[in-house]
Amino acid sequence: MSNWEILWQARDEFLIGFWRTLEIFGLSIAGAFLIGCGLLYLLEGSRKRLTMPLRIFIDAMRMLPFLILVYLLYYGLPSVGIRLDAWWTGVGALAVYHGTYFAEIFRSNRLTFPPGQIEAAKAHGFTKSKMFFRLILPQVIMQTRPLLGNQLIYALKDTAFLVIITVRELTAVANSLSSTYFIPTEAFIVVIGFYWALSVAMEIIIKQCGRFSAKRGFDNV
Amino acid sequence: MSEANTSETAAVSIRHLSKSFDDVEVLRDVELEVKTGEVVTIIGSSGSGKSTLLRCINWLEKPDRGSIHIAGQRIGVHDDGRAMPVRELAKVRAKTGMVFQGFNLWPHLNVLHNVTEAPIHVQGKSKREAEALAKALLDKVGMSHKHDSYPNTLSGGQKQRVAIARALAMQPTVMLFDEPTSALDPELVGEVLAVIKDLSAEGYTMVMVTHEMAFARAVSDQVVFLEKGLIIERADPETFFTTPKTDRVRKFLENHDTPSPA
Amino acid sequence: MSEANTSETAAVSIRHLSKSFDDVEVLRDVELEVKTGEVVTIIGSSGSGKSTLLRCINWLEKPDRGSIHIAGQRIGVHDDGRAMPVRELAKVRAKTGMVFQGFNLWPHLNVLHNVTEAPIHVQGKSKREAEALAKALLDKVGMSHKHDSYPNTLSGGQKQRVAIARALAMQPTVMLFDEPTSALDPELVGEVLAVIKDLSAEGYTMVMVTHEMAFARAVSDQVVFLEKGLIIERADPETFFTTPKTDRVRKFLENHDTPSPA
Amino acid sequence: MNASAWQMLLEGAWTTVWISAVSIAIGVLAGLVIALIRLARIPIVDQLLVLYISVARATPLVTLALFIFLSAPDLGLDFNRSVAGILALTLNTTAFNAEIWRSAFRNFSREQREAAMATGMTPWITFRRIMLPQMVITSLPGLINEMSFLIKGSPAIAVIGIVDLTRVTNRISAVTYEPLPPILVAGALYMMVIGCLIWLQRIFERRANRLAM
Amino acid sequence: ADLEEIQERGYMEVATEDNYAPFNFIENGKAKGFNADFEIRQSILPWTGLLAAVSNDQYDMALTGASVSDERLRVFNYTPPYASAQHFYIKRAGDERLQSVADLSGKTLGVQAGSVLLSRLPELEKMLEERGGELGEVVEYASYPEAFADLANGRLDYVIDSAVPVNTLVASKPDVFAKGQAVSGAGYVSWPIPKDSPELLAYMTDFLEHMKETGRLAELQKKWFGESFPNLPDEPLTSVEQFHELAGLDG
Ligand SMILES: Nc1ncnc2c1ncn2[C@@H]1O[C@H](COP(=O)(O)OP(=O)(O)OP(=O)(O)O)[C@@H](O)[C@H]1O
Ligand SMILES: Nc1ncnc2c1ncn2[C@@H]1O[C@H](COP(=O)(O)OP(=O)(O)OP(=O)(O)O)[C@@H](O)[C@H]1O
Ligand SMILES: [Mg+2]
Ligand SMILES: [Mg+2]
Repeated sequence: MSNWEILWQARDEFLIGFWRTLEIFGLSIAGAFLIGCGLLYLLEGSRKRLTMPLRIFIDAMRMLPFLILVYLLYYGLPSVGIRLDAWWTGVGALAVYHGTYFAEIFRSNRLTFPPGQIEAAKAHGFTKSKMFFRLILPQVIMQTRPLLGNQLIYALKDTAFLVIITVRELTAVANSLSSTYFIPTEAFIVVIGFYWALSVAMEIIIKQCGRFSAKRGFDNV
Repeated sequence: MSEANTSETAAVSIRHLSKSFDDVEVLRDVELEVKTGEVVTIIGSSGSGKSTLLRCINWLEKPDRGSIHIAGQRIGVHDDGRAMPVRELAKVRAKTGMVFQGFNLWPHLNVLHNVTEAPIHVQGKSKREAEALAKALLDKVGMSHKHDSYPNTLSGGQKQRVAIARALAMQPTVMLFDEPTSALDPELVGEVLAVIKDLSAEGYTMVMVTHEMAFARAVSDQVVFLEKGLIIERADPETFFTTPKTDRVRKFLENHDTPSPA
Repeated sequence: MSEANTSETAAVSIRHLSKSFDDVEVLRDVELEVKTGEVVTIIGSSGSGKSTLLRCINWLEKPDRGSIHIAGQRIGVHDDGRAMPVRELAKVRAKTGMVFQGFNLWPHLNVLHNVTEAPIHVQGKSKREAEALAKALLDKVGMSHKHDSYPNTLSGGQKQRVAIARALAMQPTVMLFDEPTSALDPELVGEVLAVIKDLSAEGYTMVMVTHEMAFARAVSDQVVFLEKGLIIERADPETFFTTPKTDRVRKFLENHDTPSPA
Repeated sequence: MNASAWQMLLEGAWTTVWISAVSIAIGVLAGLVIALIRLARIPIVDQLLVLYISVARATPLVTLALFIFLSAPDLGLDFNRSVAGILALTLNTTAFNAEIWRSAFRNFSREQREAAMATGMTPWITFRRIMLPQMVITSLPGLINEMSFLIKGSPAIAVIGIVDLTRVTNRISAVTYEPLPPILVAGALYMMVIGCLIWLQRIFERRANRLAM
Repeated sequence: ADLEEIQERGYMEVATEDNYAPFNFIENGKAKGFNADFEIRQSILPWTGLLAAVSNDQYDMALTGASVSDERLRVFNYTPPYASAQHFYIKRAGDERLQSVADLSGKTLGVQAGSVLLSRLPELEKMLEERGGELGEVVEYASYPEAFADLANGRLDYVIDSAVPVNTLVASKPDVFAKGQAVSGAGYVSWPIPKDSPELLAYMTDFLEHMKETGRLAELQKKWFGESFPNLPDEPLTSVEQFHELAGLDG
């Protein structure tokens, strides 16, 4: 039996792993996006009393390796009596972790937002939330598109760390196959293929969105 | 309360307005009354406080003292000194339409949506109603053919005309213009001034800061000269431009009529 | 070779210059000769090709046909049609100094270093020598007190004066100005025009695009009117402004002397 | 945890730091070189680089590290494991850095470049004296972000036997059967290292204000 | 590489682990454990890449507590076993629900991903079915410390590991963990050597033979595993059939 044949026989496992990776990734980036927007809204023109702790939280998340965050949530919380389910721990940790990154990306873009547009909105009688959701957020998102694309790739790769908390996603499947049959090269070529396909798909989507913002002069690509 | 009475009849009524930035007094005890249908031009040298005065009118800048009424309603604070809640402030603000030097169109919305955005989301108009109004206004400023273009594809003059339509769409009591043509190429100035002139002919109430003396003379009912935050001269345009009372204004007009090297 | 002969005496000599962008001819067979010490003003409406012509002179834009000589030396291509190598091109370019509408100072360098950067790294001057020259030039444009400020802390007029000093620091044969005052507030225009006027009085050779008619009239030796890439009129300023030959120029001057609503 | 556990943790932290530092230094420079080469748009070379960047960005580090370490002998190369680890980290981070530098190039003000050319600067002098100093400042947030991801992703190279900070925590917990305390300490050490980077970024952010004209 | 090449080189390169007590682990910064008492040039690798690296000829052999399995015999020969790898379950100390193998029915089980223990789970499944039960949920861990942590905090009901590590764990934490009964037939731990090095296998077999004769092996086993395994086979393991026969598999 050649190495490739072994892998072919394990194709169902791979597909299930891939599907689970997709599921985790999709759910968690959707969550991360909402968290990022929420944090930006909270940072928007709030008092220092609120923004300081938020900024500290965001920076702390940026400093902490994802692996360790997951580890602490999954193996650490039980020691204070909280026992989370592996799958939801993974999705939740990814969402919060990358949510803070989204927030930081949005925030640094928000800093360069032309004040004139805000004034124009105020002069037209916009309230804070209307202004945020109708005018600020759409532009911030359009302008940070390339950075968000990068972040998505980081998030995709972080899903692989969930092996450590027993989530059977794509990398876990490959690990287990390769350590049962020690065929790492072949198993990992397949995995790289899957991840690559996913990130190429993302790049294409992001590029397509680029047309949308290029029309509005946000992109000189 | 005499104050409330006079402001009821005026579109804008400014009383004892003062404002400082970091201990520098930028506006000092300014009084100004704009009647409905009147066009008031504010002129003065750079840094004299023109923009600040205009921005106080719709509370983009918070004055230190004094009161401002728009169509009889006080903006920013209640008479008893309580600050206005943001929602209420936004409502009073919507009675003014402001046109900025830098246009400040919202780049992610096309021309039509720039104009309909506030009527729909601030005034709660239906989409259909707002679009009908927007199309009429874009027609008025000669921009209806561009209604689905995005701001980045427009020339400066076109942008400014859209900005005017956008401000008009809120059907404001008074229009505020802050140097609406000074960011434009000389050849684009004309088209914007033409639109503003039309508006004045239609009886819109307007307060305008401008450097275009000839234009100010042609459209104003009242000209106000600011110097270091003080109104040092106010008159009808004929008097103001031909027989200014103070030396300062005379010197200013000399410098401005024919721009020449220092 | 008569061509080479004439260009030897002239600071800039342009022959049969044509240039298209995407099939649109922006310059058509332009001929222009600028003598040493002469000030030539190029005017024309927006899009007529003024900037393009100026940018061809120092090869920021590559013309399609024609030749340009600067102080007798051909720029961009050799007479036998070979393209010039970048180093050689840079050397010829250094004979021109260009001042842009948007100043284009380098924001990471302070005022002094903006001026000394090219003399040190292009001409290989010593630091001391370059700084002495830079200080003298900053003095000339009235900016020596700001030599260690960074560009972001300067006003528009100050930036433009530094940009002029920067161009002068290469001791160019000819200075090129592309609307040097049109990005400035009306009150800052004067200070820049004053500097340019001084330079013309000192005998610098200059080619300038401007919208300031009064100024063009005061400093030029020759005025050139461009329309759709063609030079349709050229004359001394007196003749040009008082008795223009074509209707087009007459109409243009009417629009520009007293800006008024359309 | 006893004293030797602490010592092991510190040694692990040192390994993480020096291997990351070397990879970061090489990766930042190599990224710049690749960005420059891509500007030239040399036919085939450009497509190859695009392919490299796309694959390298998508490949998880664990996979890449194992791959390099295991297939090196097949290719007749004799790597020591640190070299293999650094190579894996570098291949990965270079791809990201190349994109960061390239966007800095593309966003660089055309006007400023023209102003440089107009004073007679050659393209090389323009790049070195005018563009690079500003690009360093404008790309720094992106570069630092990538650096922090590299450090955070570096535990992956433990799979080829490099004893980095995370691996040390495994070693300790394999004996004590108590994974939590060393993980907490390791987390704190990581935060200190990456905190330094973020602090550096804040300092540069202030200088960046100057470029905002 | 085969023996000839190794002799030429003058040393043997072996791969070993750092977190699989008591076979190999790191204590006070020094490699310790049964295997470390031989004087050989060793490199420490995590389990994930270890056998793969040996099978790729990165190393001459794996000097680690590798259990024998069908899949591994595809690529490796094994030296004569030096320890038993019969599988036992571990439960929380004081967990009264689990008294015998039959009680494991339907309970959540933790085991290392890709390990031999996983591949021999069918034996447990059969035992349970014979007793009218069924195998519960199986959770795979990247490594054992995490599995033990989850056993301690109650996410798992039991963990399966082979005899030697189970003894060590229970000895070091008697108040947390307790050893259960065997859940598989016989199993062996020994050193894997790539199939393309038969002479090295012979050499190592001789070496172990020598150790056994001198009693040194029993000494080391006692020291590190707490018991010497006198009933282990004496020949190297080279084929699946041989292994099955020795371990009494295929019933
Ligand atoms: N937000 C601010 N903080 C501090 N000082 C300010 C602020 N806004 C304006 N100023 C100062 O207040 C003075 C008046 O400014 P203002 O913008 O009203 O002048 P202006 O008459 O509109 O001038 P210009 O013709 O140049 O637009 C200036 O000295 C300015 O520096
Ligand atoms: N890089 C380019 N690509 C395509 N078209 C261009 C480019 N640069 C200029 N043009 C076109 O060439 C024409 C002449 O442009 P140019 O900038 O020379 O005009 P100008 O006389 O300087 O106008 P203005 O007074 O507005 O600066 C315009 O129609 C312009 O759109
Ligand atoms: Mg102003
Ligand atoms: Mg131009």
